Amino acid sequence: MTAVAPGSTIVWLTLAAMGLPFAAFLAIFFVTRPRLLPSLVISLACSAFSLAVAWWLLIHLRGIDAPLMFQALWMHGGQASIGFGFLLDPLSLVMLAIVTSISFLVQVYSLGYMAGDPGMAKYYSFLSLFAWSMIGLVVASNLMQLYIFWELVGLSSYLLIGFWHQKFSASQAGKKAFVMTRLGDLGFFLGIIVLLLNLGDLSILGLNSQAAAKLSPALLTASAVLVFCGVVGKSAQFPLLTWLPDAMEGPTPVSALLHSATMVAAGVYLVSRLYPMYAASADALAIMLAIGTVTMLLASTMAMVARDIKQVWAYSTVSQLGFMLMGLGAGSYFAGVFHLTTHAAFKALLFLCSGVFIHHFGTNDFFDMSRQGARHLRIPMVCITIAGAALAGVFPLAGFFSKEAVMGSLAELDQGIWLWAGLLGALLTAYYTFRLLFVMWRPLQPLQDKQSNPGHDDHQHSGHSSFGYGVMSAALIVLAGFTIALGFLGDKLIAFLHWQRPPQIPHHTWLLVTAILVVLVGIALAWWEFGRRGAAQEGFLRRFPALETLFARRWYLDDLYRRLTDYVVYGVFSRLCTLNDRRVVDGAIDGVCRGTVGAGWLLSFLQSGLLQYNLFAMVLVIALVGIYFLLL
Amino acid sequence: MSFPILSAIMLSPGLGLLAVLFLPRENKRAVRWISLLSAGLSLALTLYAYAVFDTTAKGLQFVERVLWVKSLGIYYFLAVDGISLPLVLLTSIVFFTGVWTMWDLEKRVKEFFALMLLMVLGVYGVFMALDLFFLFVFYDVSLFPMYPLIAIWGSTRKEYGALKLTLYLLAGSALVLPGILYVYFQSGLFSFDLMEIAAAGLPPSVQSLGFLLFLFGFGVLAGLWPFHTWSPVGHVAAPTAVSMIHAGVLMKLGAYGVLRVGMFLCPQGLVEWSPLMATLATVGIVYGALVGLAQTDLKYVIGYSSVSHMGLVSLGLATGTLGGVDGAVFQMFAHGIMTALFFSSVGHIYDRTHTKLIPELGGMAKVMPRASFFFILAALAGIGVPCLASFWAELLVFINGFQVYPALGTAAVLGLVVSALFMLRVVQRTFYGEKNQKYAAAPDMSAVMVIPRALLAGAILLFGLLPRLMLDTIQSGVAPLVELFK
Amino acid sequence: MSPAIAQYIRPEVVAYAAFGFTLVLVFGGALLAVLPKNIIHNVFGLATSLVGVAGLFIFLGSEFLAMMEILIYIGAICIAIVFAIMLSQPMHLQIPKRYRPKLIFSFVVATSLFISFHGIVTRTEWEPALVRGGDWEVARLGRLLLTRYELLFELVSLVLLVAIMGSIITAAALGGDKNPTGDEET
Amino acid sequence: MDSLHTYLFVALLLFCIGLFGLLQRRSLIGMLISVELMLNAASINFLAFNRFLGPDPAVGQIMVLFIMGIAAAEAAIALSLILALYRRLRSIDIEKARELRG
Amino acid sequence: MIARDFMLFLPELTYLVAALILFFMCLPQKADHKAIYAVALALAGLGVAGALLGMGQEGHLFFDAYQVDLFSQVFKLILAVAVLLVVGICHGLAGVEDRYHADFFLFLFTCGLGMMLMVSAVELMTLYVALELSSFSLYILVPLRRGDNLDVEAGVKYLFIGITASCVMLFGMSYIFGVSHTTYLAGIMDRLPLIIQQPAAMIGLMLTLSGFFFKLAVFPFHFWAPDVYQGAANQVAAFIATASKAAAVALLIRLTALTGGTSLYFIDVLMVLCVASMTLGNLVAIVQKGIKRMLAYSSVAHAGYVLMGILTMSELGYSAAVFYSMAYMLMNFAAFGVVVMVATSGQNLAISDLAGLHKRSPLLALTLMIALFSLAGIPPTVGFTGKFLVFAGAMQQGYFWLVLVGMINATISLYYYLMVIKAAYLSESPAELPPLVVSMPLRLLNYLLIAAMVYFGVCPGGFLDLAQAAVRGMMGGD
Repeated sequence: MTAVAPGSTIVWLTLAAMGLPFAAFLAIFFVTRPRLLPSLVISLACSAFSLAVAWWLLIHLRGIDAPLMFQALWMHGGQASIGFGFLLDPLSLVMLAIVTSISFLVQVYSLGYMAGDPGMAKYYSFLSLFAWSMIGLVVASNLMQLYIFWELVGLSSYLLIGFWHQKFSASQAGKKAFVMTRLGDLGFFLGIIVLLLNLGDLSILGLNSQAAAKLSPALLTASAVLVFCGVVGKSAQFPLLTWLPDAMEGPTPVSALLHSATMVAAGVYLVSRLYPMYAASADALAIMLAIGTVTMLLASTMAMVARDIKQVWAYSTVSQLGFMLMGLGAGSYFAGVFHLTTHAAFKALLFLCSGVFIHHFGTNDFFDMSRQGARHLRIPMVCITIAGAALAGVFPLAGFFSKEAVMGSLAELDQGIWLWAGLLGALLTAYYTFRLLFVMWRPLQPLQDKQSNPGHDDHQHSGHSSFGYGVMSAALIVLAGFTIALGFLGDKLIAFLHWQRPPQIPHHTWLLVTAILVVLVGIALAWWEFGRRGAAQEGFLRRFPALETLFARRWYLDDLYRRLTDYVVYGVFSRLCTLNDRRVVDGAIDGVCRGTVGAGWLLSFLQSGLLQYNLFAMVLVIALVGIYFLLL
Repeated sequence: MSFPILSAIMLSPGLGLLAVLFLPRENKRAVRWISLLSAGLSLALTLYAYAVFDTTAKGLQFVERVLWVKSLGIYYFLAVDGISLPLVLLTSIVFFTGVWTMWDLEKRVKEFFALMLLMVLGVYGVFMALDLFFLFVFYDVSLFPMYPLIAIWGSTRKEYGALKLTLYLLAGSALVLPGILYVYFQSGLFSFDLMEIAAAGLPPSVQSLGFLLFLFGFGVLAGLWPFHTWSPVGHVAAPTAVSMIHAGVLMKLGAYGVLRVGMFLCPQGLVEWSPLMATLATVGIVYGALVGLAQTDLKYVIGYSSVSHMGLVSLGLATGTLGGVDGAVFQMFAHGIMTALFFSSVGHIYDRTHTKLIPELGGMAKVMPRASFFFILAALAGIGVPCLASFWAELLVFINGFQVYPALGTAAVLGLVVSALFMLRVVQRTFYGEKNQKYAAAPDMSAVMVIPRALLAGAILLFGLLPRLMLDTIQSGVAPLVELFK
Repeated sequence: MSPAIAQYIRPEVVAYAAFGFTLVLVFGGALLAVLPKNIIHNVFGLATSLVGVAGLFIFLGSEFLAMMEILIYIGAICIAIVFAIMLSQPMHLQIPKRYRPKLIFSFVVATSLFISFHGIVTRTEWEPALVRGGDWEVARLGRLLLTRYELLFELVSLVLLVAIMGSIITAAALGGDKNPTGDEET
Repeated sequence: MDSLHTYLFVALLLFCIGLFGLLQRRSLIGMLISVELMLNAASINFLAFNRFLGPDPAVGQIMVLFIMGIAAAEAAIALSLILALYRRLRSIDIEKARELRG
Repeated sequence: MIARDFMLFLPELTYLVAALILFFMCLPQKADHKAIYAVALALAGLGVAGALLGMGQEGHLFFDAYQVDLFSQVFKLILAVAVLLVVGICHGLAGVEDRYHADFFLFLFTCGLGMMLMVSAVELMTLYVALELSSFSLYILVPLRRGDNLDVEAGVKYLFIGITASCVMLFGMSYIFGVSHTTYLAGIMDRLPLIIQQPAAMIGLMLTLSGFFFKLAVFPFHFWAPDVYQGAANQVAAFIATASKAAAVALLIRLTALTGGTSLYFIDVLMVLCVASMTLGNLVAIVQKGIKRMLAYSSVAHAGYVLMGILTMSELGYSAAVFYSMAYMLMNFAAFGVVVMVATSGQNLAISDLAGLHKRSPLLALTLMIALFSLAGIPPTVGFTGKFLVFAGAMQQGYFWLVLVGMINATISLYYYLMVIKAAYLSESPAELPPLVVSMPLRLLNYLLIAAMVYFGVCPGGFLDLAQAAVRGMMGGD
């Protein structure tokens, strides 16, 4: 598909939408940081502008039949020349709209949430930085640009997760997120290099149209898998999934923004972006499917035992990302993207609602919240229920339709096991979501004193203003609207994504019924254990302590990594290298020096003060010279 | 001949030196001002030269060539091309900021600035001279002031560090000088003019030995593994501005020497020895990062990160490809600025808290946000965050390294993760977390002292966002060079 | 003197005998100069050896030099040494013991030098000059000393002057006012 | 008696005897005596070459003459220094003079 | 004719007259030190003037026993400057017995005269006698020291090593006479190609060289150097370390040039001596405590470097050696000058005694630092350029390993020079010592030395051309 050069209006508007958040970051960080109000204004204005442009583009270009591409030379060195520009096609337009919307909403919401925090201006500057990198990632016209913004997203996430850096766990979590995604990016980067060296062109359109033809199948699979490594890192897939739950140390809006709707979705977005290339390699798709499935199941089990509300949503995010990848891996481009879209809406909503609770009650434990009377906060309570239901896949909410699309694609596969895994995942999702909802709605015993909250979120809860609450609620309501509405836009989306020529999507009525049944079973189980009057609010897993521990310890993945870093990286490699440096390398040098001085000391005894021994030496040398001349 | 701008750049620290020498030692203020002025003058001239440099023309520009010693064929031959000009710019920036950073120095001010001016004079000379004799002279001139500079004004184990550094580096130049003479006589031209020798070409066997001599001779200063151990020790011992110039500029002299003398004169030697060079470079990259993980002294960490980053430079050079050498040169620049920023931040912290041990610090981001910001920015540049200057350099090096040596390239990319791990670990332990109450009242940088750091940070950002500002220049110099390796 | 003996006293036999006697003087004297511990014996040995050398000079055709040898060496140097001994080594001082390794080592070194140089001397093909003059007159020596070797002549006198001045300063005056360590012990 | 080699041998032997004395005598005067022997060896050499090979009989003789002069000067300075040392150390044993070393 | 000969012999005559004048100044019982100093300084200045006037003169004197050419005149200039410099720092002469100041200067001048005669002499016996003249003067200068008992010991050791070396040399000369039938260098040079394969010729030449090895303190003829430097007065040590080295270099060049570089075995021996000297000198210098002893060992090492230039037997190598001896004279003198000026009462200095020098006299500390860096061969000083040239000479002949060893040695030497710099610049003196007062002329002298060391380091062209012309004349002239 050949690209079309966009008109100058679109170029300037898009570039402005891309650049303004960065300008906002610079302006706030370096100039207006000490003063809150201008900072907020700048940040929100830029964000709003990007939002407007994104939606205008989406609407304006809704009927395009060829991608619009603009590119300028950013850097060149050797055979690598890297462009900077944008590629507007249905996928990027949709994603742009999602990113700018969520980003804007989170900024609005944060007005309430972060009110009173001393670092609020800095926080907004980081949000702007994040928005910039995410927009750049979404519209990137080539893979290298995408990678660059991908890394910047990682950076902003590092900054935002560790925003309350005086808290050890927060800075630790930020570091962990950065390093683990970096590990994945390693593969991504190598993949890019392989592609660059073999194709000489990294433009996304070029990759999609030529990679399959120009690369040998093995090379194609290799590069696809390498690039997928980046996805594994950023979208927190197995085995690099453990950073995401820890990343909830950041402020809750950040969690909503980064770790549900946008940043982690970038991985899925990348796969969608290069979907034609992936589609050409069956092996790559199979790997994707397998990893997605494993991740989804693992994360679901983890979510079943979590008590921290954000942790639950974090696990569910991981699980849903796995689900999206399953859809993509099963061969359905649309399913993955659709689930990505709906998930963005309801997951953001879930986090933002949770944020209200956390903000209000100063705790992350939803049992605790419930006891403190969470259900009296009506708007968040309703919204969280809607979002939860959407997550669980309750008809007719957004999640239901997108999940259905994924299930449908799974059902098309030869092996049934993927579908069964998907259904199991749906069951578990319904169970843990409603476990949380039932607990929230039905407190076991109300608690009065607030002493028992062991200092989560130790920032000052001074901003219990009605303004803050109002702002937050507004954001929630908008998102709830999306959650309800998006599901019905599936047909529009499929047409748009496929350039108005949607493929025929097979419908399986039995699957529909089964899926609904599965969800109902999950909900019922959750009701039995948590929702019904007099329920002990203890999961059935309590009876299998081994399993419960396994899930709670995240399948010991974290321990594995910690041991790996502690014992292998630090304990063996680093230690050995350090010892080598001190003892062997440096030791050799010092040894040479000491040897030299020692030799000097020894030789100084030649000068014994005894004249005749010196004369010996003289005569001896003369004699030796004589012998040498004699022997010639 | 037009205005000899290169001589002017080089001699402005020389003038400063003379002026400082004749000032009474009590007049510290005048000494500082003169140093800063001469630094500023050279910076301004360099910026001008950079601006008027024609990136489309290949070859040397601003040539000044005078026969110096007829009987030996020594020329006073100054010129820059796309390779040396960025490094001259680097020197000017780091020098200027370094002088500014040391404004508060009170101990033996006159001698300090005199030595620093002398050292910088040498550095300029190395980057500009295209005559082997003068190149070597300037090379050593830039090295030996390190000894007093570290030994007098340094800190931790300063005498040991100074001695080790000086001896080690001059041992390196003990290989360079035979190499220069070897090449001089083997070429049969009786001229020390680098361009003439290169144009005439050397026999392959000569190139092989010559390249090895230059590689290890200059490589010591470039921190080539396993000849790197002087660098952390020296950096730890040195005072702030000296660390800045040393890690920021002087280590580049080594890499520049390998490039300008070794690779330029002995291209066949590079072709022959590049696997060795690439292997050592890669080991250095990973090894430096791994050792950096275990350090508890801030300056040690930076020292080892320098080893790692200079490994990247060597790897880029070893590829012998356009992109790789581009990347290597850019990395020299980027690393120079970055390390200077590192050391100037650490210097401030050390001045105020009198410790640079990571376990003793903590929460510094709250105590001194400005210093912390600069350190963190440098750390981010160090781990290759995009849109900061060193990213592009690393990118190019990795691409070309991977292309030429896939296994080594992969290992080098792995080093990137380790370096992220250790940089972030340092940032977390030092700047985040609970603050140590002992240093809670330590003052942050004053606004005046922010300026030099901001200059460095600005350079990192500027060239990170607009890499072509530098890469176009570099490429104009590298492109003719890599033709030799074909 | 009986004819039986007289028939052996042919000129060449006499010459050989005389040459042998000279060699005995030279080496006997040299060994006497080097080996005994008593310094007076050494001087005596030196004098003997020098007389032998003077004899060799006669064999080599230069009676003048033989005379100068006796005059300068025995007449001046040996006497000076005797004076020095009298000034410096009163008999009450103990003669130091020899140190055996040193003895052996010097013997080895001297012998190896001898062997190697002997080899060199025998290996070398000594060629006489193409044109050889035969003027052994002392008068020619005098002429040459004042013409070709004028500079040398002046120089040697300068050297002697310096040596004498130096000796005066060093021996006569030096150390007289200093506090010798030996005195502190006694 | 009439061969160059005899004289060269004699001279060399004398030189080596002198050398042996120089190396092993502890008494400075003994060493000086040995040096005189060595100088004489050189003289014999000069005169022998003069006798058997040289172009002009006068040259070798003049050499020997100058050697004698130098030897005299040398002896004078040496003896005076030995006496000076004796004043300081009350000994002319060279092994006693070993303040300077290292 | 007479006038021309007079001009040819001008520098030597100046010295002769100077010696005569000083001889008369020795005679009065009570002498005015200042007057003696002034006279000596003036005479030394005249000597330099004479040497300068003698530059460019060419000719033969004394029936060809004495040759005046550019080569000899360059060295005479170096010697005259060295004498002037040494006399320059003899102000006060605290290290020498009061009675003997005039004698001191007398012997200084006779020694200088001997050396000047030596560099022009082209006849073996003249050479020998001139060498003895300078040696005897030095044997007397060494024990002239005031104070401790080391001087006589040093003098005796110097003397005995010296006369051993001269005996050996004489013995060698006799062999040369035997094979070449002449004592004139020109005659020897004509005949040498025929006889160079004769072992006696080679050993004769080798033994003859050893006399100059002794002067230059090449291993194994160096043993006197540390003792004499330590035992002699500082000024005397400075003189021995500068002037006599230059003369020895001149003669070594002249004598090795005789072979025309035809005997490789000869070069082998020189190479071994060169490496041994460098290595031993540098290694032992590391462990020295006294600064003069350290400088003595460093002079052994420098003898090795000079030898490297000489053993190339090429024009470049020889001119490098000439340059090096000039350089060595300058930088070593600068170092000794500082020692003399710091040791105000003429005492021996330990390296640690320099502590706090940068406070007591920044100028002296600076001079010392530059001198030591120059000795270590760090650019842009003259020492570096000298080393560079010497190494270039060796490399031209393909002695790659020799150059490498030389550079490694230079690095080792840096270690102990840095130790001294450390003492002067870093260490604080234990007791608060008063600042050193350096008089204006001496300050000027220091500035001049610094300037000269840097000037000849950066712009070696002029002197190098001179040295090359001299060497070319010397090699091709005969």
